[in-house]
Amino acid sequence: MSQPNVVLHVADVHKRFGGLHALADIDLQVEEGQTHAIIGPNGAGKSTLLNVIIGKLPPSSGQVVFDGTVLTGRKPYQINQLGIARVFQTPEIFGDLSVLHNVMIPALAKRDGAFKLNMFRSLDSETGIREEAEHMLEDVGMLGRREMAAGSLSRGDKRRMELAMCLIQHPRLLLLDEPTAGMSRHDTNTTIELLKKIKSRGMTKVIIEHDMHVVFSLADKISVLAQGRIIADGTPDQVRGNPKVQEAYLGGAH
Amino acid sequence: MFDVIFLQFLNGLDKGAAYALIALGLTLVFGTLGVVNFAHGALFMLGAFCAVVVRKVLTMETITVDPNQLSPWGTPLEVRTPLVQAWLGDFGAVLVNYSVPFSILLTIPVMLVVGIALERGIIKHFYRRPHAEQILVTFGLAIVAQEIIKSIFGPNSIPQPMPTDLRGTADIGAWLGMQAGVITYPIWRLVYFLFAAVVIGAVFAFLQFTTFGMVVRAGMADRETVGLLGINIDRRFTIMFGLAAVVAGMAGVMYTPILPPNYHIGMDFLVLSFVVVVVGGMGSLPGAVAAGFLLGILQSFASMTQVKALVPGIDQIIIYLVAVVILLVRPRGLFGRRGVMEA
Amino acid sequence: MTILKRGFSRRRVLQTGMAGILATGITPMIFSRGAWAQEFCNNPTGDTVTFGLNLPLTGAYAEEGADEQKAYELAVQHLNGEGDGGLLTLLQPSALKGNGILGKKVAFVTSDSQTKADVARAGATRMIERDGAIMVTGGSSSAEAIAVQGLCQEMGVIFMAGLTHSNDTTGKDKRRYGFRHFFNAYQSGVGLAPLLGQEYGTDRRAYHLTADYTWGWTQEESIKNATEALGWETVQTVRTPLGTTDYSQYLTPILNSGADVLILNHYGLDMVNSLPQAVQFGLRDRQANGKDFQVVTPLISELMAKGAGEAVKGVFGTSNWHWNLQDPGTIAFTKSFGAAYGSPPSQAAHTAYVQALLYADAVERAGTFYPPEVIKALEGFEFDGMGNGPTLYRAEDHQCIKNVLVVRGNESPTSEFDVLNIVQETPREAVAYDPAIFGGDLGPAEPAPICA
Amino acid sequence: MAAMPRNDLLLFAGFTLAVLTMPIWLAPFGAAYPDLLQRFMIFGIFAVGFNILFGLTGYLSFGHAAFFGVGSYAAVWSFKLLSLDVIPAMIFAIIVSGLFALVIGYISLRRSGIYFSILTLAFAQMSYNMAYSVLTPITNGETGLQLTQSDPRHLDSALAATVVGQPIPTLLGQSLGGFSGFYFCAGFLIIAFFLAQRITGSPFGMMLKGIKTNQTRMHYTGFNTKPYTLAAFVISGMYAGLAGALLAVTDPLAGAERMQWTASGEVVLMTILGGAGTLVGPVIGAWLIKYFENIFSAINDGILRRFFDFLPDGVDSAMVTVASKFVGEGWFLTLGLVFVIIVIFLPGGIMEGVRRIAHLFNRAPKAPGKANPQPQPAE
Repeated sequence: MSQPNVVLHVADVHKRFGGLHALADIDLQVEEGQTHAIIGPNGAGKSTLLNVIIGKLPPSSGQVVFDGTVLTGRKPYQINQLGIARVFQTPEIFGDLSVLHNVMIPALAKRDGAFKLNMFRSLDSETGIREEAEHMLEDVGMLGRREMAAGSLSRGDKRRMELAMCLIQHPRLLLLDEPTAGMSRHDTNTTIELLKKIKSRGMTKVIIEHDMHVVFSLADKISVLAQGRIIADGTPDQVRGNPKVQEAYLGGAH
Repeated sequence: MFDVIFLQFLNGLDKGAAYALIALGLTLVFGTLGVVNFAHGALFMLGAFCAVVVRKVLTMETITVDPNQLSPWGTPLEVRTPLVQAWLGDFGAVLVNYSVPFSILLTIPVMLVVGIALERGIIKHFYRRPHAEQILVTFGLAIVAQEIIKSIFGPNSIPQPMPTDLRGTADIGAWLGMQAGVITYPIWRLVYFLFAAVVIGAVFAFLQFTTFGMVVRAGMADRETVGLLGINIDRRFTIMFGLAAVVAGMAGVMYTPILPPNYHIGMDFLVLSFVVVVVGGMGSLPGAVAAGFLLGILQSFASMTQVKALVPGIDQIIIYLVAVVILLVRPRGLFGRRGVMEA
Repeated sequence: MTILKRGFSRRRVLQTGMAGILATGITPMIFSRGAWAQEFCNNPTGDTVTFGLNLPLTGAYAEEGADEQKAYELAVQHLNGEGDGGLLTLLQPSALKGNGILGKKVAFVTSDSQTKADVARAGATRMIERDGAIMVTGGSSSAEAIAVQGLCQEMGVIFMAGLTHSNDTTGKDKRRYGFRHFFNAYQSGVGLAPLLGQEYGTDRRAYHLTADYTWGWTQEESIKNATEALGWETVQTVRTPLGTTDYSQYLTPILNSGADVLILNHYGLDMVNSLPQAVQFGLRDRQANGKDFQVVTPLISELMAKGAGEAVKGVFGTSNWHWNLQDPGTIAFTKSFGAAYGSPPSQAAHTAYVQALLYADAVERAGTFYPPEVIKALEGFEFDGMGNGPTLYRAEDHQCIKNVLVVRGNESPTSEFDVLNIVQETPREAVAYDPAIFGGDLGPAEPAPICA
Repeated sequence: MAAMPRNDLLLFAGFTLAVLTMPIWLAPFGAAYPDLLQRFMIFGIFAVGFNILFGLTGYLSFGHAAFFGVGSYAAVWSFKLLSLDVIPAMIFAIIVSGLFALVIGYISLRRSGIYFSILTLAFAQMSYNMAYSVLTPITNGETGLQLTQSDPRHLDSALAATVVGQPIPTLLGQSLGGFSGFYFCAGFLIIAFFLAQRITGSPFGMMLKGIKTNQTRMHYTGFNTKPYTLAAFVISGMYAGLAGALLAVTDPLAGAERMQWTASGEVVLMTILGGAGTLVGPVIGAWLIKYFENIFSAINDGILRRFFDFLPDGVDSAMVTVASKFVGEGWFLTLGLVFVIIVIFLPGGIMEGVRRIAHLFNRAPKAPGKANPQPQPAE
C-alpha cells in the first residue's frame, strides 16, 4: 500500500507558557494536496499551534517537520523560503504601498531569495514580475484597484490581496488563519470559491477556522483541538459524527 | 581607599537621585500619553529659572542715583537698597536666604500651568502622530523655550546661593563612628537626595494608592478599555502631563545651587535623561529610578583614577557604554514592556 | 609648484572648466569681482573697508561674544572719528587719524560662530567671500582661533584673534596671518606661580582637575611646571570630560588624597560649575598637611567669576586685563565703554577693541591694505597706552608680550561687576619666553590669490 | 542600466538644473557665495543619504553625525599621509565610514524603534567624547585635524610633488576653492541624488519601504530584513562619509564637534523639515537650515535699521527691536518656531506643502499613480 506523501508533520509538540499547558502532545500529519482544517473552541490553542508551525513561537518540546526538513528553530523567513506562506487573522499587508507593489514584493522574494542587493535595477524594468502580479490580481478580481494604497482597501479586499500575496509565491503549503473572519456572507462565499479554485491546483493548505460552513465546504481532513489537545482527527464526516467533538465544540455552538 | 569608595558610592546615590528625578517625569509622560517629550529638559530649565525669578524679586532693590559720585566706568554711582529686607526685616532676610527652597511654592503652580497649557495647546494633537513628529515638535518647543529664556535672562549662568544653614559639609564618617573629617559630604546634596527620594516616593504613592492613580495606571495599560468605561482619561492624562512638568520643575529648582542655571541646561540633561529612561525601559517608573541609580553609581566609579588607569577615557563614555550593553542584553531595557516603542 | 602658479592654474579651471558646465554667459558675471580683478584678497576699492567680526553669539560663550561685539562697534566708531575717540589718542606710537583707515570709512559684518570651529570657519569664509572682509577678528576659544587663522592663511586675509588662551595659537599652530593680543596658558602659569609661592608657601601638594582637551592639557602642563619649579609637589592630575555638569565624582577623591591645593584647569562653563561645587564639598574649609586647603583657577574672567558667584571669593587666577587698572588707557577705555553700554568692559571686550585699533594703526603705518605690508608693520611693533603697559607684538610668533595680571576673587564686591581684584602685575620680562619652545611655523606672508 | 521612467527623468533633470544654476537664483537671497553653496551641496548629500535609512526603512538614527565626522577625519588623514589629491581621500573616507557604519549598524540594528535610536546616539556620543579627548593623537581634539607643511604625504613625495605654503587639497593638481569647489560638490550631490533615485525606484528600495510599513509581513514573505536594513544603514553611512569628506575637501579641517549629537539632530531636522521619504525634501530641508544658520544669523541691528528705514521714526526703531529678537543671535528662536509651525501644520514637511499647493492648482487627479498622500517618494 502506497503511503500518502506527508508534507507537514507536527511531531509530539508541547508548548507551555509558564504553568499553562497551551499545547499538549500534538501530533499532526498533513498530506500533500489536501486541505487540512484545524478547528476548536476559543482558547483551544489553534493560533498557538499555527505560530509554532510558522516559527514564531518555539515549541517547549517536539518538532515540526516540513517535507523532511525540521522547521523548529528556523526563522520565519527561512520557513517561507522553504515554501510555506501564511495568511493572518488580521491582514498583514504593506499599507503605504500600492496593491500592485504589495503583490510584487512576495513575487520578488520567491525569485530572488531572502536577500538580494538589487538596488540599481529599476522596478519598472521588472516586467515579468509585474505581469505575474497583475495576473494574480486578476485572479482575485482586484486588477482594477492595483494602484490604490493597500491601507485604504476594505477589510475583505485586504484579505483577498493578502491571499494573492501568498499565492503568487506558489507555496507548497499555505497556512490560513481564519481567512473569512469578519467578512460578510457574500465576501465569505467569494473567498471560498477562490480557495476551491486553488485547491484544484493541488496546493496543500492548513486552515484554522471558526466558520463551520467554510470548514465543511473546503476541508479534506479536520483535526479538532480542545484545551491544547487533539481530540479528534479525520474526514469531515468522521468528525461530524464524533461525540467528543459534539460535546466539546459543536454541541456548544449549535 | 575605603573612604574614596564610600564617597564615590555617596556620589553615585546623589547623581542617581538627580537622574531618576529628571527621568521620572519623562517616563511618566511616555507611559501615560505615549509621547516622546524632547521638551522635558526645557521644563527642567524653566523650573530652575523659577528660582532665579523668585530670587530676583526677593532681592529687588531701589536704585537711587548719586550724581555726585561716579562709578569707575564713568556713570553716576547707583546706591542700592534691598526692598524685601527693608519691608519685612528679619523675616525678609530669612526669605532671601531660603529663596531656593522657597521658590518651590512658585514653581508648582507655574509648572502645572505650563504643563497643562503645553498638553492642551500642542501635545494633545500629537497623540496619534508618529514618534518622529512628536520628537520634532517637542524639540522645536524646547528651542523656543530656551531662546525666550535667553533673551530675557541673558546667556550666562546665574548663580543661586544655597541657604547659609545648609552650606558646608556634614561629617557622615563621624556619624557612623569613624574618624572625623574623612567622610564629609555637602549638606545641600544630602538635602537634594532626600528631596528626590520624597518626590519619587510621593509620585509612586500617588499612582499606587489614589483612585486617580489607579485609573491612570489602568490607562497606561490599556487606554481604549478605560475610555470605554466612561472615564475621562484624557483629562487625567492632561493632569499627568502637568504633574510631570511639576516634577521636572522642582528637580530644576533644587538643582540650582549645585549647577548655576543657564538657558541651555535643559539640553544638557536631555540626552542623559533619555538614556536613563530607555535603559530603564520606556514607560516604566521603577525602571527609570533603577536606571538612574545604576548609571549614577557606575558613572561615579568609572571616574576614579584607578579605573581610568585601566581603561583610559572610560568616564567619558560610561553612560553610553552601559546603555549599549543593557539594550543588547535586555532588549527593552531593565523593566520595559514588549512592543513599546519598537516600531 | 609655487603659490602664484597655483593661482594661475585655478584661473584656468574657472575659465575652461566652468564654461563647459555653464554654457550661459553668467561665468564672467560671477568672476568679474574675482581673483584677477585685484592683486590681493578683498582689496577695498570703494570708500569703505569692512571688518569681519566672528563672534559667538549663541552657545556657551554668548556673553563674551556680545561683549566683544560692543567693543568692536565702539572701536569702529572711534576709528571713524565718532564718539569720544577712546584710546585713539593714547596709543603710543600712533598713526591713527580718526578718519577711518587710509581715508576709508570702516564698516563691519558679523557672523555667529556658536563657539564651534566649523561654524567659525564657515562664517569667516562667508565674510571674506561674500562681504569682502579685509580682516577677520573675534572668537572666544582656541579651537575657533586656530581654525580661523588657518583659513585666513589660505585666503590671505589677516586674522586678529579675540579671546584665545591656548599655547598652540601662537605656538605649534601659529600662522603668518594670525595675530594674538591675548596672553596664553604658559604666561598664566609663569605669571601666577611666584604669587602662589608668596601666599601659600613653597611646600604645597597640588591636585589638578583638568578639562580633558587640548587647551586644558597645555594649561595643566604650564601651571604644573611653574608650581613644581617653586618646589610644589603634584599629587595627581585628573582629566574631566568637557561639559561635565556634576563634578562630585572628581571632587571627593581629593578630600583625603594628601593634597592641600586644588588647581582647576577649567574654562568657561566648566569652571562656573566646578568651582562652586569644589567649595560646596568643603575643600576651602578643610585643613590638610596642617595648612588651609586652597583652590586656584589659573585663568579666570569677570564673566566666569560672575557665574561662579560667591565661590570665587579669595581665589587666585590670572587675567589679560581688568577695567580696574589705573593707567590712562584703561581709564579712558572703561569710561568710553561704560558711557556707551552702562557696564564696565570685560577682558574679552578689551582685547577685541585693542586688536581692531592695532590693525588699523598697522595699515596706516604700512600705507596700504596689502596684507604682507600690514603683517610687516605689526611684526615687532612695540607700543604702549592700551592698558597693558608697554607691549611688544613679537615677530617670531605673533604673540603680544606684556604684563600678566594676577587677580583674586573680591571678598566684598561693591557691585555685580566688581568681582575680581588686581593683586599684582607680573612684569612682561618675567612672562616672556623663547618662541622656539612651542615649535610651529608661521608660513609665508605672500597672499595666495585664492580668495574668490 | 535600464532607461529611466519619464517622471524620474524630469525630476532628475529639474534637480540638476536647479543645483547648477544656484549661483544665479540664490544671488538675490544673498546666498550665492561659494562657501555657503558648497555647504548646501554637502549637507544636501548628508540629508539624501540619511533619508535612505530613515525615509525608506523608518529606522531613526540619532548618530549619523559620527559617520560624517569619520569621513572628514579619514579624508584629512589621507591628505596628510597619502596625497593632497582629493580622489584617494574621498575613496578612503567612503570606505572607512562604510566600515564604521557596518560595525555600528550591525550592533544597533539588533533593536528597533527608539531603542535603535538610543543605540546609535550612544555610539555617536562615544565617538564624539573620545575624539575630543582620548583620541586626540588621531583627531587633534579641540583644535581639529589640520594640514601642515610637514605632513609626510607619501604618495605625493613618491611623485616628487612639493607644496609651497599652506597645503590645500587639489583635484589632479587643480585647486578646489571658491566656485570650482562648489561645482565639484554639486557634481557629487547630483550623483548622490541620482543614486538615491535609483535606489528608491529599485526592488531593493521597495523592500526598504516594505520594512518600514510592515516588518512582520516582510519576514513571513520570505525576506531576511536584517541585511536589507544593514545595507541601507551602510549606504547612508557612506553618504554621510562622502559629505564629511567633501567638507574636508572644501575646508581641510576636521573637528570633533561635527560628531556631536546636535549635529546628528540637525540632519534629522533637515530630513523631516523637508519631508522624510521624499527625494527632494531632505535636500530642501538641508538648504533651508543652512540658509538660516548662515544668513539669518548674520543680520544685525544695522542691517535691520536700513531695512526698516522707510518707516517713520519711532516705528522703525520699534520694528528693529522686535525683529532683532528673531534674527542675528535670535536666529535659533526663528528656527524653533518654524519647526513647531511646520510640524503642526505640515506633518509631511515642506514637500507636503508643495503637494498641497500643487493639488490646489491641479484639482483633477492626473493619474491614479499617486496612491497615497503620506510621505512617499515623488514617483
